[in-house]
This record gives sequence, C-alpha cells and structure tokens, in this order.
Amino acid sequence: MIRVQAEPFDMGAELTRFTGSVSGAGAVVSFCGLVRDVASGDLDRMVIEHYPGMTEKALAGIADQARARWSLAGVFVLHRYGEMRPGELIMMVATASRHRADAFAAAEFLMDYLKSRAPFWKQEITADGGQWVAAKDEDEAALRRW
Amino acid sequence: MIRVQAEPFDMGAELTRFTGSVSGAGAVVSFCGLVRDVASGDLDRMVIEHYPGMTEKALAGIADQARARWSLAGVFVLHRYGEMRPGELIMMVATASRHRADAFAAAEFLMDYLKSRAPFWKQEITADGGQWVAAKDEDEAALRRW
Amino acid sequence: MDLRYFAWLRERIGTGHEKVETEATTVAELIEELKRRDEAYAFAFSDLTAIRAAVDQDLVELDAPITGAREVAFFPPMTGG
Amino acid sequence: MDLRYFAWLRERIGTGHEKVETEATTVAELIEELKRRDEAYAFAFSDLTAIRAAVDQDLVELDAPITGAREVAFFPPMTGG
Repeated sequence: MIRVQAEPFDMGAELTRFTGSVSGAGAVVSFCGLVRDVASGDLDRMVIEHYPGMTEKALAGIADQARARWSLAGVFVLHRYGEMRPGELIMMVATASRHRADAFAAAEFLMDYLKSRAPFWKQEITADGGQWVAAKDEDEAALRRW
Repeated sequence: MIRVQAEPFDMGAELTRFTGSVSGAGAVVSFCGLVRDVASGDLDRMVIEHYPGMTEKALAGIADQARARWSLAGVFVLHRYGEMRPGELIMMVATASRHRADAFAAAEFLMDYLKSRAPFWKQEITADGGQWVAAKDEDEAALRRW
Repeated sequence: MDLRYFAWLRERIGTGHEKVETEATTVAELIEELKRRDEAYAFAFSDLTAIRAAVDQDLVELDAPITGAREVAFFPPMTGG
Repeated sequence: MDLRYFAWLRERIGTGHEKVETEATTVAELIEELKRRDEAYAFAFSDLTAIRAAVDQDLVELDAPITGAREVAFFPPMTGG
C-alpha cells in the first residue's frame, strides 16, 4: 500500500494497522524518517516538493520490486509533502515477512530507492531563507548493493 | 531501555513513546516478532521460558554493545515470556539515530544477538503436546557478520 | 508536449509548467533546444550531471527518446526519504 | 552452589533448581560430576554440543572456571526473538 499526503500521520497507529492487515508474518520491520534540525540549529521548517502522479507511480514501482525480490506478507510506504517542522515525521515504510532477514532487507531496499529514485525534493528554511538539500553521493552508492 | 514482561504490549504505542523519548534522531527503525502458526497449522499456543535476572542482564549487555558500535540516539528492547497465541506479539526492538544506516544496522545486530544470546526458550504447544523449538544454524551464522 | 520543472530547476526557469512544440527526438536534444532560448534556461541546464529527467512520469537517461511523449519533466537529483 | 536448569534440560533432570556441594573447578568438571549421579543427568548431558552454561548469569564456554561462583545454569541453545 502506497500513500502520499501533506497531512501529519500517527506512526504508531500506522504500524498497528499495517501489522493487523498482513497474515502469516513472523517479522515486521518499520522505518520512520523525521525532520532533523540543521547544523546551525535554526531550522524553521522543511518544505518537500514532489511530482504528483509520478510520485505514486515511482513508489508503487519500488514496492513491486521489493515484493519481487523478497518473500513479503506486506509492504507499506507513506511519504508526506509540503511543510513540516523539526521533529515531525516525514515518511514511513513497513515490511512484513515470515522471517526477519526478508523484512529487514526489503525495508532497507525501499529506503535506498526512495531516497534517490522517488521524485521528492527537500528544502530547508532558516532565517537566511531556503536551501535545497543536496543529494548525497552515499545515497547513490547505497543503491549499488542491491 | 529494556523491558521483560509476560503481558501483551501495544507495538504502536511503544513505537510512538520511544520516538518521543529520543532527541536529534532522523531515523527510527523498529522490529516486531509475532507468533507464527506451525507448518501443520494447529498451533494452540507458544510458551516462552526465560532465566529471570540473566535475561535483563543479557539484554542490557546486547543493547550496550549496539550503543558502542553505532551512533544511536536511543535503543529499546522489549521481550515477553509465558504464554502467547498465534498472531500475538512476542518482542520488539527499536533504534534511533541521525542517519538510517546506523539505525538499521543496530536493529539487525540486536535481533541477531537476541535470537541466540538472550536466555529465552520457545516451546510450541499443539494437540500433540509441547515441542521445544530448535535453535537454527542460520541464527548462529548470522552472528558472524558482526 | 507538456514540460514540467521541479525544485531549483523550477526556480531558475521561473515556471513549473509550460507547453512546447519541439522536433527534438531525445531528452538531450530537447535540453539543447531549451538552452538556446535564453540565459535562464542556459543557466538552469548548465550542469547536466545535476539534471534528471522523466518521460511520461518514468525516470529515464538523458539519451532516452521523447517521440510521442505527452509529458517530459526535469529536476535535480531526488532527495526523498 | 545454586544450579539452575532450563527448557528440555530442566524437563530431563526433573527440577529447575537445586543446591549442590562440589569440588569441580570448571563447568565441564561439574557436568561430569552430575552425569555420574544417575541416568537422568547422564541423559540430559549426553550431547555437550547442545549444552550452554552461564556462571553467575553470564554466558560462558564449558571450560570456564566456577570457583567462587554462586550460581551455575545449564540450558539448550537459546531461541529468543
């Protein structure tokens, strides 16, 4: 299941709902990403731009790849766009499988692909104005392990 | 934080509480283990025996190792003992860090160690009686990657 | 053909959407055509290593064909998650 | 010295706890002493590759010393998680 939304979400409620929606799973892994403050400590907010239409298509494609590679009882991806404050949740993925290795690998794979292959762009807003977050070489490198 | 208890727990509430308890984290990973049915499909319940005193000491030691190896904003381990039905939660770990790689690695490390180095023993109860779950070679092998 | 721009590419070009008529057959040819328009486009597309493209909402390499495409999008490397 | 047994080791020996006086200086010596007691102990400890031990609640190898220990525990390989 894929969800793209501006609204905040309740990570605990989503984890409980996801786990209740799968059957036969012995392992459930979740990842949640939160807005961290910038190094200078004066982040007012993060603004995430996305590409409506392509976003859903890209996330569904990434989830399908995960399902093809590992034996999964379920996959969940939720990503927000718009404005969010330091400490707020940005996104979440969850995976369920019979054994833990599949759930862990699939969750890491989803995160690596989502970082560099889903059309989201982060901008950090401080008193000095807006600064687009640069893509990290290490995120691109992380894709090569799959 | 370490918790060992017989009572069921609310995975969503624990994830929300844990995330609220850490500061500066950009990544939170959780793992939950659930009772799966046996191959013959007639599991009545799982009974987990543990070694009171050593259990808490072993889990705290494993959590300390994780904190020493990775840069973590928080570590949470909860493990139940006693009786539980198919589909019920057995245990949970959660890790928080600035970057996702640390949180993922620490959560997998905690799980690998907890499987083979924390004093819990699972017994599956079916109509045929009780059967102690055998340790898996692959779980012992999983420790060697750390 | 609909063109879409995102993030700093959108800011540099000054719009997130425009319609163009083009005889370019690949993404790269379309970029060259756009760069010849004016300084803003030339600046936005000055470093092609920082440019990613999607044709009809699928991520593609810059040598990908665009013949028959409804929508081509340009943007910097993505920073999701 | 307090001895503790868990899981099928506890079942085979018939108790989870007992107190013993021993002159054994290592876990392995203690096991040999217990095996000489009767059939139940001999059966419980028949395959040492399936035996794990803790001294004062720390997991140890079977050649670990037990001199001065308050509590020694025996159990099968653990199956947590």
